[in-house]
Amino acid sequence: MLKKAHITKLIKKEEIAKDTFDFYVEAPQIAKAASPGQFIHVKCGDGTFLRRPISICDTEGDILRFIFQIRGKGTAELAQKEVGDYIDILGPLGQGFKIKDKKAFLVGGGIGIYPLLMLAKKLKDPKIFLGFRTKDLVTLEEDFKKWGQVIISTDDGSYGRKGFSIDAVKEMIDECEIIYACGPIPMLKALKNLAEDRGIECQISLEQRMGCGVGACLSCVCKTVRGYDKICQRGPVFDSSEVIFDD
Amino acid sequence: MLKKAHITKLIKKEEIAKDTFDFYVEAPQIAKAASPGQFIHVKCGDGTFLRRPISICDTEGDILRFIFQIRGKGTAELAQKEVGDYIDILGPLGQGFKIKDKKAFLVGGGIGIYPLLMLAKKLKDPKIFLGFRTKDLVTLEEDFKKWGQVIISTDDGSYGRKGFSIDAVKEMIDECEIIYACGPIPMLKALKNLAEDRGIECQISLEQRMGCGVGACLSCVCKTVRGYDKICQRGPVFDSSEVIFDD
Amino acid sequence: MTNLSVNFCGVNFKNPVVSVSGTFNFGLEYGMYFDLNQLGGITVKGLTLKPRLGNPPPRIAETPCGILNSIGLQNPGVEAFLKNELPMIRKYNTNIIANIAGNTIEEYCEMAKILSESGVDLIEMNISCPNVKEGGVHFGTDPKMVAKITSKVKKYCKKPLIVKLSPNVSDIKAIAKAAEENGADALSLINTILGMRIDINTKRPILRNNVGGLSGPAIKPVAVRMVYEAKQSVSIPIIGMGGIMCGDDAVEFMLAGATLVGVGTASFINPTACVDVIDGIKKYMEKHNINDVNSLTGGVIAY
Amino acid sequence: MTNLSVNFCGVNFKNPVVSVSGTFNFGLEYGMYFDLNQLGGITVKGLTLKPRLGNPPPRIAETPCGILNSIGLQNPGVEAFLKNELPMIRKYNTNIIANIAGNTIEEYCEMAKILSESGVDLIEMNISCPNVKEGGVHFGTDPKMVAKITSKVKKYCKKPLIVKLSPNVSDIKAIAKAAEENGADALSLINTILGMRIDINTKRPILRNNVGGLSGPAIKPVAVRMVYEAKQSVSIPIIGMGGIMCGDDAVEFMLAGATLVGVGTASFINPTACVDVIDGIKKYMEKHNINDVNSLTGGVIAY
Ligand SMILES: Cc1cc2nc3c(=O)[nH]c(=O)nc-3n(C[C@H](O)[C@H](O)[C@H](O)COP(=O)(O)OP(=O)(O)OC[C@H]3O[C@@H](n4cnc5c(N)ncnc54)[C@H](O)[C@@H]3O)c2cc1C
Ligand SMILES: Cc1cc2nc3c(=O)[nH]c(=O)nc-3n(C[C@H](O)[C@H](O)[C@H](O)COP(=O)(O)OP(=O)(O)OC[C@H]3O[C@@H](n4cnc5c(N)ncnc54)[C@H](O)[C@@H]3O)c2cc1C
Ligand SMILES: Cc1cc2nc3c(=O)[nH]c(=O)nc-3n(C[C@H](O)[C@H](O)[C@H](O)COP(=O)(O)O)c2cc1C
Ligand SMILES: Cc1cc2nc3c(=O)[nH]c(=O)nc-3n(C[C@H](O)[C@H](O)[C@H](O)COP(=O)(O)O)c2cc1C
Ligand code: FES
Ligand code: FES
Repeated sequence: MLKKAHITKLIKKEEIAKDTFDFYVEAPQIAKAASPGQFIHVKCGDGTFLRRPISICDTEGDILRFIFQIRGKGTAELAQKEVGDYIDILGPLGQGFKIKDKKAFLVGGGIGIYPLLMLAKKLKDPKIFLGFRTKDLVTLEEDFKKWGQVIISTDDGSYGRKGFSIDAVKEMIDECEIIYACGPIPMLKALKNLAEDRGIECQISLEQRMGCGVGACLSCVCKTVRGYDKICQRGPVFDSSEVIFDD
Repeated sequence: MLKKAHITKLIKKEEIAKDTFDFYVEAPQIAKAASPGQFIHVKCGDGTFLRRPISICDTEGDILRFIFQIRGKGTAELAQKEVGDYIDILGPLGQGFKIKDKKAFLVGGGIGIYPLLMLAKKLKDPKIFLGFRTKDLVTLEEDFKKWGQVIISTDDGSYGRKGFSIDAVKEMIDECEIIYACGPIPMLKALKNLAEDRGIECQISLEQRMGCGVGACLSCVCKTVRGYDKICQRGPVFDSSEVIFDD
Repeated sequence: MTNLSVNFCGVNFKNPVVSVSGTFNFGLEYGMYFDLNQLGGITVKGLTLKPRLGNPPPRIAETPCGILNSIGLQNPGVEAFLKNELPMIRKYNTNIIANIAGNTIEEYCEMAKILSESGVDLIEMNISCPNVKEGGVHFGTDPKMVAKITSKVKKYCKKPLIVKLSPNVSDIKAIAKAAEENGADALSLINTILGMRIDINTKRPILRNNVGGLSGPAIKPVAVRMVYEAKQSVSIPIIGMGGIMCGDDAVEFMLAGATLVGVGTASFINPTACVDVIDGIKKYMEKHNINDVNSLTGGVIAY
Repeated sequence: MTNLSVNFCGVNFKNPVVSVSGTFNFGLEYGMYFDLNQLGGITVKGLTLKPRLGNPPPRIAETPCGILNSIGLQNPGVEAFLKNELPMIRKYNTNIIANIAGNTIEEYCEMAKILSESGVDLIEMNISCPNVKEGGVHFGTDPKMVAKITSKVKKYCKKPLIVKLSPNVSDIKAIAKAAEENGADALSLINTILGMRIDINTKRPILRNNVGGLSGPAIKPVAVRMVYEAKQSVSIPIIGMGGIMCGDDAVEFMLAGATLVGVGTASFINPTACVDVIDGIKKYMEKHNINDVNSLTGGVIAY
């Protein structure tokens, strides 16, 4: 069957932290096809030109859930949508996490925590490390707690542990057979190194500015052992051993 | 006091004929300053770039009324606005009709009838000639009837007289001391000629594509005895004797 | 009966709509969104003689009603294309236009030679890529250079040769003429206009390559004007492109002088843009009782 | 204390924002919407030696995120300007930039001479108007021509001479250099990019002049790139313009290399755009703890 852009209906909207919106849309086909780590490409409105990539956070029957922070014009426009409004969404897109039957660490930083929720649901008792800048930005704690042990860090120590998630991960690394991660580049770099040191598998989800979102334009590349790979098509999740972080 | 763009609130909206919308907005400053024949310059939404010129149809206290037909992208976007929405409006702009204490004929064709309503209110017993393409497009008949005798023509004879308003005008021209008109160019041309033949005054309201709407860009000119005059600033109402229709 | 088919350089196109180079990869991605058999043609991603890595990311930036890109011609090289990509897309009943870019005239000639022996239907010579250091755009901004490269490549090119022109020029008419007089069978225009965006918070250009090529609706008026001007000065047919989002846009290009129209950036927003453009042209023709799409070409009634 | 004042060719500007030529008439219209004393400067409508009627309407067309115009330099002529307009606007405490266009080099010289004796502060030579048949743009697309006209006009010009460049060129660097080497005190760029729109229902161009100049946000990335490139090749200061809608856009131009910024088309949508841009620059400086607006100029950290 041919894929298509879906006109979905916003049925629930919540501001779960300052400038952070939790959207539930009716999108049966996307919800059914989605797997953890995949993303959608969203037309935010008339005021922006390109679509915006957003991770799939969760699905429940016909409902697709995604969470985004206002970062610029597109996300600001999207945040204006009200319940009952329609949203044009392409997806699910990309390759998500490859689920292995191993003792899993989920590591998320900032907006990188959102794609991990659906993943947590599919794993057996994962340890979930969530990092935030500060207490006010802490979100989804309760959602994640249903699926595993949650260890929260804040950069300023205002909630949970003080410091970066990576420190907590390091302390418990002996219990880990596989890492699934999404977040800022320095975090992913550190995890990649850690995983390599310990010889464990590590899957990381990457971000890059996108055009088409479907692999047709070669805008969204990252450097891998193969050259420049398209994040929207080969990723967004890569095996950390493939990815080359250079500057 | 400095002029400014006004953020007005749509408080009543009605589709009075197919693709023809009657808008009432709360715009105290514009409503107070407006005189018949002036226009407003309206930001229709994010999907269009320039403002769109629309005639002031009427005012009542703080309320400004304007009526427009969907003709393209901008008017289509404007028609999407719902009661409670805000509309960015510049105005009142331009020079309206100069009201004279003479036996008046008001002649309007199509969307050209809208600026005549407020004028009709200010005149003593005007004869009002309204021309439409067909019955379905007939609007404002009741509104105008309050202020004078209304003679409606439709091109196809489906309502009122069959033919153009100009024919009705010609029949009664002996009763006329001044013509105020707005509508398609051929109609205005015919009225100009008629008025010149009879030696009576004739004020006509012109249209042209606009940029600024305030006289700064010289986009919206028409040919007059002085050269190219700015419709948005010297007009939209001109004495027909000044205007040169060439083609 | 409405006729949508077009004869372009002796090749039959079932309709005037082609995908442009670089926004459609080798076709298969958008092949998941619509049946590629519907297209007049597919222009594939720009090819170079050797595989090319392309520029480092970020490679794309949004601008008002448009985008900047600086892909830098990432591609597997002409041989890998013929081996891995062409067989896949050759299965579809549509014309394949190979798009080539070189560092030297010799490379262009070499590629034209190789592709002339292949299953592609037409060859589009890109002398207007703003995103590579050597070659690319500098071949396309001087009529003398255009004349030279066109006449040389023409010798090796056994398929219809389309020369793709750069909009970064003062006089598109002179460039178009130089291409025609030296053997171009057709022209395509426009490629992207060189642009730049700076992130005012980091003070860094958004594109890692500093500058990139502007495409999308923002450039449409420039593209329409250039197609119109080119049409005035040459008699070879033109593929018009630059910001086409819908059938009405395509009709505008055809009226300006295009025989075929190319859809590029639009696909990023609407993955079925190409077929929607075909439908839109059809609707326009029906509304205006036009039987033959060819009658649109150059139909503008200029003042 | 934030310093917004800028020394430009020896003239003090209270802030870096000027209105551009042709979108602000002679100032008084927008003077109804804000206090003109707030502006760094006002560039007046393009002047010619004799009064000019301009092109027949329609003269404007909307395009995606932009407009096309073909005003054709309607203006009362330089003498009427000096007599009727300048005294009115000279009352404001802001710099007046006269913008001139001629059919011949001699006309440019003559106007420079007349205006040098007048109360204007700077003279901007428009060699890039796309909307007039003779003169205008053809002076601005060939470096040799730019050199010639600049050196000649410079002889008669006793005020700072700003040369306004056309974007319809392949190599803005060469043009910028030609102007600098031949006596330009400053550059301004960009003028509009030539474009066209066709009404597909009537098959007629929307502009009575067939083609017109594209301005507004659509061209901003092209303008930023050209300011950046010009800045690399000359050391005279630059007025940057093309699609500036807000303070952030202005900052982007300054980072690219502009010393002053011009606001044009934006005023049509927002009549207080000029002062809103000043406010926006101030806000940006406060947010980023920047004390001197001059430190923005050329501040881009290119890769
Ligand atoms: C695979 C993927 C999944 C993502 N998932 C989420 C999510 O679940 N929640 C969330 O809040 N954010 C997510 N992001 C980031 C999100 O896409 C950006 O924050 C958003 O595109 C910013 O758009 P804007 O218009 O608000 O910002 P602007 O800066 O105005 O955007 C301008 C352009 O840059 C692009 N851009 C800017 N920042 C980013 C970025 N960080 N990544 C990619 N493109 C960017 C935009 O898409 C747009 O094309 C994801 C990004 C990717 C690539
Ligand atoms: C002084 C004045 C008063 C007007 N009063 C009314 C009114 O009361 N009711 C009403 O329905 N219409 C009125 N019009 C016409 C109205 O401005 C146009 O129908 C409208 O601008 C079309 O915009 P669009 O985006 O829908 O069409 P598009 O064709 O998509 O518009 C494209 C561009 O062309 C301009 N344009 C298109 N048609 C016209 C036109 N006829 N006149 C001026 N500009 C045009 C638009 O403003 C826009 O800039 C008036 C026009 C003027 C000049
Ligand atoms: C991401 C991207 C990549 C492109 N790559 C090429 C290319 O490889 N070869 C080429 O000739 N043109 C290339 N182009 C230019 C397009 O083929 C086309 O000329 C231009 O984008 C204008 O059309 P549009 O506005 O419909 O996209 C590219 C454009 C984009 C946006
Ligand atoms: C309606 C209009 C008239 C213009 N007239 C002139 C002119 O007389 N002289 C000139 O040098 N530039 C003229 N320009 C070009 C502008 O000064 C400016 O270079 C261009 O519009 C880009 O800036 P913007 O995008 O902010 O409008 C005109 C532009 C517009 C839109
Ligand atoms: S966004 Fe186009 S290839 Fe990834
Ligand atoms: S619209 Fe600008 S002068 Fe009339």
